[in-house]
Amino acid sequence: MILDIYSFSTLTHSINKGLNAVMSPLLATIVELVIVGVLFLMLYAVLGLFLVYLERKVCAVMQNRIGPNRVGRWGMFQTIADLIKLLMKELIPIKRADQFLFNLAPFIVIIASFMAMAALPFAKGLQAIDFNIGIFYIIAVSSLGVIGILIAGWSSNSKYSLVGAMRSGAQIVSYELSVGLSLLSIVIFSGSMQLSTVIASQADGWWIFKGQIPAIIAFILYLVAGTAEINRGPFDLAEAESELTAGFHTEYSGIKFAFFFLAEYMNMFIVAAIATTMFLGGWMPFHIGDWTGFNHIMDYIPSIVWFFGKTFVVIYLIMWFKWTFPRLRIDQLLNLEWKYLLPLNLMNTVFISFIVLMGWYFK
Amino acid sequence: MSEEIIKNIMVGEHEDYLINMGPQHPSTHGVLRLEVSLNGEDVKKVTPHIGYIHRSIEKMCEKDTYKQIIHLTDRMDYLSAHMNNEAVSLLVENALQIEVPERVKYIRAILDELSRIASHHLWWSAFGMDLGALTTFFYGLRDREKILAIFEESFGSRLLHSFITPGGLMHDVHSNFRKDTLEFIKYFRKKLPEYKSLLTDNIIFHQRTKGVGKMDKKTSVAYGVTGPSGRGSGFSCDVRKIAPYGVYDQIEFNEILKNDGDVFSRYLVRMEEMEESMNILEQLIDKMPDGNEYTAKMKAIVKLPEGEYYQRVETARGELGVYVVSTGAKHPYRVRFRTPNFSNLFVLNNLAKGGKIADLVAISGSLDLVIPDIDR
Amino acid sequence: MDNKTDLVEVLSKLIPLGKVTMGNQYPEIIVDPDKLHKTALALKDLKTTPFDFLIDVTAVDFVTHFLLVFHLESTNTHEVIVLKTQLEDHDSPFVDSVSDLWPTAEFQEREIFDLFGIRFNNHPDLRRLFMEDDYGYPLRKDFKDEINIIEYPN
Amino acid sequence: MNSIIKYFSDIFKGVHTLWEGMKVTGKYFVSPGEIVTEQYPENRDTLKMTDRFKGEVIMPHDENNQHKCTGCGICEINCPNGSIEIVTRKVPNENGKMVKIIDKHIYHLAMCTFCELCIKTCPSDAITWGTDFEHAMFDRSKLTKVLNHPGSSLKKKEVKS
Repeated sequence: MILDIYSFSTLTHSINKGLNAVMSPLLATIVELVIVGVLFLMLYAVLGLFLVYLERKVCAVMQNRIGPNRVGRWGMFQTIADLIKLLMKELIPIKRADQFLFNLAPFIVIIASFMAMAALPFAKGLQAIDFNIGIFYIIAVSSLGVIGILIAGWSSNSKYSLVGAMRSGAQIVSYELSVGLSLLSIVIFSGSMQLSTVIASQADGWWIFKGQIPAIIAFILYLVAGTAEINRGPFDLAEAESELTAGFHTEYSGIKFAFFFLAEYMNMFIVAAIATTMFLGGWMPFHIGDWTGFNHIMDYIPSIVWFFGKTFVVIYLIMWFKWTFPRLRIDQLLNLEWKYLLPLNLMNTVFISFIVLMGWYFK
Repeated sequence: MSEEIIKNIMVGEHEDYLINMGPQHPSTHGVLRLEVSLNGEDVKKVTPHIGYIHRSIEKMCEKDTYKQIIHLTDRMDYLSAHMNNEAVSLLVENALQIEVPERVKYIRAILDELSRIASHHLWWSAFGMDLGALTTFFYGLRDREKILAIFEESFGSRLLHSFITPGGLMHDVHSNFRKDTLEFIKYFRKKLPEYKSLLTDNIIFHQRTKGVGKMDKKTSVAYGVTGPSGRGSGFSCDVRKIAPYGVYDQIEFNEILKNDGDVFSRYLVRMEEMEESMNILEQLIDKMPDGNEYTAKMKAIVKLPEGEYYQRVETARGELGVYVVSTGAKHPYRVRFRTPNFSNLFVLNNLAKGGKIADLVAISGSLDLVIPDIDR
Repeated sequence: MDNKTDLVEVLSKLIPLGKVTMGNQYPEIIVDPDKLHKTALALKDLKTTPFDFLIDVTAVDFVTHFLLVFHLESTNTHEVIVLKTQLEDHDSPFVDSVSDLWPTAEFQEREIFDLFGIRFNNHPDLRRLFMEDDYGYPLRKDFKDEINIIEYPN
Repeated sequence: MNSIIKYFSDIFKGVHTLWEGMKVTGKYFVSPGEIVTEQYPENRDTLKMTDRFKGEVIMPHDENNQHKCTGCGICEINCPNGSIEIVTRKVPNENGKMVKIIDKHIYHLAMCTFCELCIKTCPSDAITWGTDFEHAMFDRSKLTKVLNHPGSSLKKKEVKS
């Protein structure tokens, strides 16, 4: 078990106690909510900027380039400079666009990804809300983003945007199924939808190891479906820049475009974080059987490092996909889901249920 | 009022969903406008609109002397600049019945094959990018850079060389030319398998290209689709084989023919042509005579005898024909360039009809269009 | 060369409509404009050497008349012939289109119409290709563009 | 049954080809090899163009501020774009005969297409390629250059003694 010195619950408890001592419980709750909100906003912005930088560096190295190298050492402040540029850019109003929906769409997209972050367990004792149906909540909330994309495409009064939005709609609606089903396999293994319970069940071994081959298959299926759900990699049909110039956000400029851009990268983080939580043990350290010495050393690494480390490995995988593969066509994309991913997922789920019933997995 | 207009547009004459791809569009590779009628994702009709970069090279040629025409031909298909130069040079030499030195012929052939490989590099890069594989662009350009370095060392320019002139070459090639070319062949033979595993064997790539944009031999002949695009449909149209010029009749090489006629077979033709070009290069380098002669004796002012002349040359994209009418003056009376891309473009509607938008991008990528060559 | 003289003989037997001569490179057939389509059809339907690949169509402005030049190749034997026709009417020249025989001619003819102002009868879609509708015909020798053209002394 | 086997073998083959592609990019991620990016303004000191680089047309002058241009105008005639203009004037030489000497060799870099005809046809090898390539200007008129330096004169042909 991870050492208690790294647990954030002591910190949060003391803050709670201190606040309650100086003000009424209602006020204390409001202040806590504000603190959490501000923390998440900061995390959101910092992570988004960092992920954009990371992506640019990773693809540059893969392509024998240097990547950003002008702003700061190794171009570290490149994305900050880009953000400032986007903030200063003109918001181009579109004639005959449905102004209300046009302005609303970026917010829906960004709020959807923001809400999903609320239920993520970042480290031991560091989770905003621990729903008893946490995984269900995350799936439900992250699929809200498609509404924003559809609205963006429809309200832009641009043909490219509309085609992009329709593609995105078809894509996300179908891939949602695979995401849900592949996560269901872990729910079957752990017997709970609560994220803290799922993580606790992986204290002595991650599900990807404990669940043997079915869990690995589920993990791969989840990665593929998750990549598709966030419109990335070989599945970026909604923006497909060689076909639709920029797809659903063709007509957006300035900070509204930045919202879409940021939301895309945060969605990638959320997908990777869910994969980490469900398959790779969340913030649990890496343990091997009864090598107590080794396990003890692993325990000294803080849980938050474990969580982010694993998440970034998954993010790297998703980036690797994007910078290697050509894009699929829309009918092939739907074929892949309905003819391959979904049947495999269903088979896998049945198989896992059987294994769990018989108890043929490492406990 | 305005609503009425919108209504007319939406349900008026044509109920098609019309989108304009271009003149500024990532996948048209230049200022080409494709007016695409859509039915959902399906393409119903493609109408190309050209002329955005028309520079009336044919009219300008009527004012220039034969030596001055060379620098204009560079600017048609800028990726096959050497071949374009060679076409005019060969025409003038044949008309005046000048025999250029053997060494010049070999150097010309080497330059042709090098620019063919370089052109296919760029095509491979851009084609991968059209299909969404963004890394191919950098790998292709990385390798093309090696050829451009050879060019830059010898001719001082990377794209528009104006190097092959009537009577020979502008000046001798650099002393490192032979060595550099051999080094490039060695380097590129190592890199070509990477192209294969990155794109050629990829299952997504197969899905996107196999059976897409079918063009049978009949269509290819009827529309005059030449070059690798035509050979992908089994249309034997390699001018190097059927009407050899320079030293191509002394070189052993295969004309790459594929019979499927889809995007994938056009892709394979170009990939194998790169390999074949390297084989040709090795032979040429072997046989290239030593020495330093680079031009035949020519008069300072070139005047073609009265008459009509035609010269065919195989560029990286197909058959380039130069038709010159001379009245015996130092300027040609009429110059006509039959450019390969002009014919290759207009088959697009036939191929893309019934496919998806993504197929249209793949097809126009597989035809390897260079827009200045269409507009001239 | 022998092959080509043979071809001239064969052609002159088969194509009674025009005059077949040996040019300096390729055999040449000169026909009247009204017989152009018929000759083209005959050439395309030849048994041994069907000239099914239209390499190039172009026109030359000889101030008094236009010359329309077709370069044809047979995909069987890779022999090239030149088909020519003279359009005497310089002000409003017209000729039958051959775009029904070779689809590629459709666009080459559009280009000729755009640059020379030669009209093609029975052409499916005779529009200007590069220039706007009210522009002159730039490849005619008498074309003058006062606004844009830069004349420099020879 | 066969179709089921085919279904699964298709999946495995597909995944295998994808993995082959990922190996290529993965290999470059681990060992990037040759980085092709040119760090342009920083590498200005080490950046050297090849000897034959066609940057602009220049007229070399020797240490006595003398050039070889006789002002014959052949380059002007040969230029397809009219980017060379030659201004000459007549002056009496030591024998009292009027000879043409070059006043200004004007070169419009903005119009030049680097076809090399002027340099090839120059009978006295007075002009050649310069390797300078940083020609970006805010004003087009700055691209019109006078190639002969002020106060320069024609180099006398060396008389064999």
